[in-house]
Amino acid sequence: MKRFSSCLYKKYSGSLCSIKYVSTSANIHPKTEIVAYQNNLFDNEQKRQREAVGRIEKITVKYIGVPENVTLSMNKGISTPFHCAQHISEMLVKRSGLALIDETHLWDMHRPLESDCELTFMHAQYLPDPYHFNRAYWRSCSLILGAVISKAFKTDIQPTLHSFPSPNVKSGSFVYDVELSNLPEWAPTENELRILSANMVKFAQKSYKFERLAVSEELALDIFQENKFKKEQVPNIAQQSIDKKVVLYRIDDHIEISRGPMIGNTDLLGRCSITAVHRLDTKNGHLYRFQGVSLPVNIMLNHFAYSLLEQRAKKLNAARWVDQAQNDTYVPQFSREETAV
Amino acid sequence: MSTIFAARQFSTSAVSNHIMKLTRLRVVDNSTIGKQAMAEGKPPRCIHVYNKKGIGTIGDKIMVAIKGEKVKAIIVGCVKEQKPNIPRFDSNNIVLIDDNGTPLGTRINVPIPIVLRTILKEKTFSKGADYTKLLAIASNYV
Amino acid sequence: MLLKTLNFHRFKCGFAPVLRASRLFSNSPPSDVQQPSDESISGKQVKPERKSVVPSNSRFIYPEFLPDPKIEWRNSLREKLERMDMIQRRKHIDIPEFYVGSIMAVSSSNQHAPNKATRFVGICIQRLGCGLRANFTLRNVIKHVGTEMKYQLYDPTIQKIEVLRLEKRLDDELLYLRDAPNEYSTFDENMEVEYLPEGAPVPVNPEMVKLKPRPWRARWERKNMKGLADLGLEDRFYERAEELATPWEKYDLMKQYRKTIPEEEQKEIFAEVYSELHEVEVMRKKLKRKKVFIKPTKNV
Amino acid sequence: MSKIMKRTVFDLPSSFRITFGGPMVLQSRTAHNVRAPRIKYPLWYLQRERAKDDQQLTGDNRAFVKEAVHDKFGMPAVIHGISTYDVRSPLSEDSVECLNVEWNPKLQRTGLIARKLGNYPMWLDNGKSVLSTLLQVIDNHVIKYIPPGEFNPPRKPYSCPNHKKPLGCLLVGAESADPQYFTKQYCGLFYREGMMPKKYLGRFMVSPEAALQPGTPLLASHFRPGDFIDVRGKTIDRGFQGVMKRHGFHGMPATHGVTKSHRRGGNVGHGGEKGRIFPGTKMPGHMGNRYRLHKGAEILRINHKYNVIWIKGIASPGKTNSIVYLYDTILPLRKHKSPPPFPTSKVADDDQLIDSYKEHVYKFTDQTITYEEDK
Amino acid sequence: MNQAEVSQLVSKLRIRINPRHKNLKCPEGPQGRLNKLRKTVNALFKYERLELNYTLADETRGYAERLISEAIRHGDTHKPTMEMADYWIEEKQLIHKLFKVLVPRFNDYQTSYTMLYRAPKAYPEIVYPRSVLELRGNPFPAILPQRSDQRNFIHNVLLDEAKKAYRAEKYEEITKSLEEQRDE
Repeated sequence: MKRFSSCLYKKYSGSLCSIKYVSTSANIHPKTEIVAYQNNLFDNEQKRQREAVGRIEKITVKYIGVPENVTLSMNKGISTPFHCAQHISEMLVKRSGLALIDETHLWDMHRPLESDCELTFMHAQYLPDPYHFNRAYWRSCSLILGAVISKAFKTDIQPTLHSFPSPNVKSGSFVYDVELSNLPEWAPTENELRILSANMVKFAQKSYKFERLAVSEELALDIFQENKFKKEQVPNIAQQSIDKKVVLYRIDDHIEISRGPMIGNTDLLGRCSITAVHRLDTKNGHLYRFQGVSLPVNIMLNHFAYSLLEQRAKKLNAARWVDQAQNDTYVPQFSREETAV
Repeated sequence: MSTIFAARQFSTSAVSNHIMKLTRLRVVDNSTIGKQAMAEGKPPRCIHVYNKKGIGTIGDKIMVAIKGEKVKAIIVGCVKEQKPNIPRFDSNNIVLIDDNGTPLGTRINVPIPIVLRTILKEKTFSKGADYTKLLAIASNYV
Repeated sequence: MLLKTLNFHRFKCGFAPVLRASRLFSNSPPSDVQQPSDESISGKQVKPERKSVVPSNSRFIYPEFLPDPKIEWRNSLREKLERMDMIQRRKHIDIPEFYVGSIMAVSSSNQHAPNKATRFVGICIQRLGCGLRANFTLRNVIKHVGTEMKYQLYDPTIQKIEVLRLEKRLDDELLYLRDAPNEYSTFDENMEVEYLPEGAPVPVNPEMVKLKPRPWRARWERKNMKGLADLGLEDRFYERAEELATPWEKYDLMKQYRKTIPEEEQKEIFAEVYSELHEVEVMRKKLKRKKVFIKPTKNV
Repeated sequence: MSKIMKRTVFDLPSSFRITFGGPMVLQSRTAHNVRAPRIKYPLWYLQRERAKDDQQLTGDNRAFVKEAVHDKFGMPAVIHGISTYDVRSPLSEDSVECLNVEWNPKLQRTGLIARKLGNYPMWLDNGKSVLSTLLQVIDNHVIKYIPPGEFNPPRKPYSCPNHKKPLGCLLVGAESADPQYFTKQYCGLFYREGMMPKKYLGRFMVSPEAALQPGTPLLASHFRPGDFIDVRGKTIDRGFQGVMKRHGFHGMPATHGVTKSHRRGGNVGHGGEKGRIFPGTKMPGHMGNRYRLHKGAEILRINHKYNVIWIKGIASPGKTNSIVYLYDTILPLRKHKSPPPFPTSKVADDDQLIDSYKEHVYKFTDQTITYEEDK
Repeated sequence: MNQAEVSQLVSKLRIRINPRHKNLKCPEGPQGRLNKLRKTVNALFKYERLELNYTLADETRGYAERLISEAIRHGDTHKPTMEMADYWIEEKQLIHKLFKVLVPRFNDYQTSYTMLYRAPKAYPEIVYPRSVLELRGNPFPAILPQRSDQRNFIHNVLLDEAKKAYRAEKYEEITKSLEEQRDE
């Protein structure tokens, strides 16, 4: 397909790791091919689902809030809250990260609407309480971190993404657990962390959409056939979800399993720093826990206060890891989590 | 009092606080020419100030036109604002002198600033005019 | 709608700016303000803690302790240092309570005088300036010539300031005495001190001054002076005065405010200096009593 | 908005790109009425002010950040009459790389940063009144020393007679302040030396022998009463002014047929061959807001408790409460006659010495002045 | 100006005072300026919240504050104050509001009596900076978002937690040092 044929994949200048781990062999790494294959599957499924909508039906979407209350007539199964925002105001397009449907369901910005509804948009300064936005933001940060990690290392070091725990802003840091092959004991230097932070910001500034897709278990297994951890997780997730589906998210070409919801676009990520990488010993072997702290783009904080946050984010985030109970990526508790208030 | 009114009869220029050319002045010694001029209601006018500013103050030598004559005089009191500890008077007072600094009169009837003692002593040179004689005829210092 | 939708920036209001201003201007903590000169001035002297009750008329008695209200020129540290210097000077010379209209005698050392000291008696016609620059002008008629002398209140050459007759006049400035007949400002040089009974209010002399005919040094009909008798001018003068009058100025609240020191600041200032001033006054009274007591023995 | 601006600037083709602070060619005959060159900041100068946006912090959190600041640097305190911070780890003067060099007149000492407090009169012992200006040395600390070899300013002192002397650069800061109000890069300048950010920075050229360890406090006792100093400050900004105010021209008569040119300067040039306006002609223009030097001001009195210096005269440039820089004078006849505190004064331990006066200045603690009678 | 006027005593205003008054471009001179300000002061007491040009609002603010502080200081039995109120307030029923409503409202205030906000301006139309002037304690909804609402913003949540951790660490250190002391 298109994605296979064209060489879309960028070289990341900030390659990590000290010279010790650099391999001299000029093997063509299969990573790019895997990514292309995954994306191909994702594209096909997306196309299939879009075609499955069939005849276009109209739904009415009521929007309440600034700059004015609007009633829109949208397409069922195609139009997303993002499209609604585009109809209303540029300000909403820029700042909204999450939609709230009928004041109960949290909805991704790029997830098609399915029936008549009332719509409000959440953002970082949403009143009375931006709790759900914060959670979605934290989750998205973990996802972006995963995307960055998967590309940040030199070719002979294969990061295998494990998972990230349920987002907890109060823990002070967002987290991603990764297994790094050929790197048994790695303690990143300050500069390496800085490169990772810079990569996060660079990645976010490219304004990638968070695309959501619910797929069947088989397809999910197909997509993650190279990832031993995900392969294990997929059946669990599928079993626990209501309609036996697995929810996937894609930013750029990085695909990830997550229950969601996520924010709409990566450009909402403002200041960001990766503060620490801790080594964990689990039953699945050695994992590295990448930790960082970040603020949305329109939250301003002076550098001194931010440095306090950074210091706190350096401490090991005690969120459960693989041994303990279950993980966010495969806990599809839709009911309570996804409804607001 | 009456002299001032008389002066107004022929000149209506405003009272000047500065002592400069054409300022009307008051002779306060008992020299005949001075007494006469004041009594006639024709007070002297300053026609030159012997300093670089052209505006006279206490202790400065000026030339006055009095009764058709040119006479030199020393300013012994000014109307304009003065520094602290230096008196200010209601009239611009002068004492007529000759070229040697000897006063034409023999008595000064009004109070004279004490600073004048130092100023005139400083201005006196051994071979030039001796202004200190003026201090001897003063009756009252302020 | 406009108000609701867009973000407002809060600025220059409320308590924060007050705090900021105080931080800017006061370079010392409040405790330091209360007893500023304890260590600095009296050194090792230990004073009994006195709860200072500052009388409300301090601002009339010691107007020079209030700083210049011009905002650009204010600096709390300079004002404080100035006040400390003023109190130091007041410890060596008795500066009594006086007002414009009081008759005073000032003795000062004068290097030009034969006996190196002079004395001048006169009526106070003007009191100006704040801090160490404070000055006052005395006027008297000596040998039929009006004579005025300006003195700086804190000039170290001043030996003694006596108030011969403590009284106020109807106006805050008596500059019109320059245009009045000499009788109004003639005072005897050997005048005796007139004592007021203890605790009596300062009397106001309601004397109305009748000016000489024009020309004057100022257009007194425009100055709205209370102590001037009928000026006896033609109507056109009063008409012009009315044209030029600014009756709205008394309603200009901010103009008034910018000319005054607010009560809170005044309290702070007088609380700082009052204990010192009071001490000086008590000491002086003691000395006076001693003098009174000693004098007869000397004569004997 | 600013984002867009930035982009537009940087997306311009290189030929159109705006250059910031490039060298400007100036032709001048007289230095004083040439427009000040565009500011090109020295290397150590970093953007200081943070954007003043609403951070939407709750009161609790604001208090917490403040607490963290105080824990890191020390509590706010009043030291020498200046509200500053009781800095935790001030480098004591023991750690100064004191070379123990004897002072000699060729050595150049550091200067101080002061605030102009205003003026009031002082009296001399002979009863003469002089006006004095009060300058408060505000919480000065040495921030950085750049040795002569490394010091390479962007603008070379082309006309400076000393430019061949190997002088080092001493960076001095004044008035500690909360780091929350400054940019991170600016604070980094101070963190490196373990200090709190300062509100004001000054650069002083010093002989290598007079170099000081970063963290050394500088006090008013750096100078002594009777010394002469130069005071550099920014003059009061008076805006665009005519020649009468700006250059003291006399203007033209009010009457005698003069119309519409009572306050004008009159002729500005010649005819014929010289039919042009000479450069440097005094004309209307912007007045004030320039750095000017008041040379050779005499110190009358120093208050060590509040670090205040009284200098004679009221000619120091700047408004009340403005910042001025103090140097040892460059006037050859008024330089130090005896060795001054070198490289700077020690922090005095005894609090007894509050005021020190120059000779023949009236002390307010003294008795009334009297004169001896002539004999 | 070299000395303070002592003939009258005023209360300190809790706002920033400009060193000099601002000109309001009045052809009628200072009197016209006061007339202009009278209108806005009157309107402020009437409506309690106004949208004005910044210069005018800043000037009005001082006069309104002064009037209220005078009213609080002297009460309604003081004749000069009443005269002043009579001059500044054109609609006479508002004088009652000043003494009966505003004075009790502001009696115990430790802050300024008015608030001044910088208002947004619609870009092409209005050149002059706009602002909103209001009396404190007015019945309208607050202009600025409440601080209490902001405590759930992400940085406040993070700082709250950082604070707890920071304090815990601090106490731990203190107890440790205390124990060490005891051991010694």
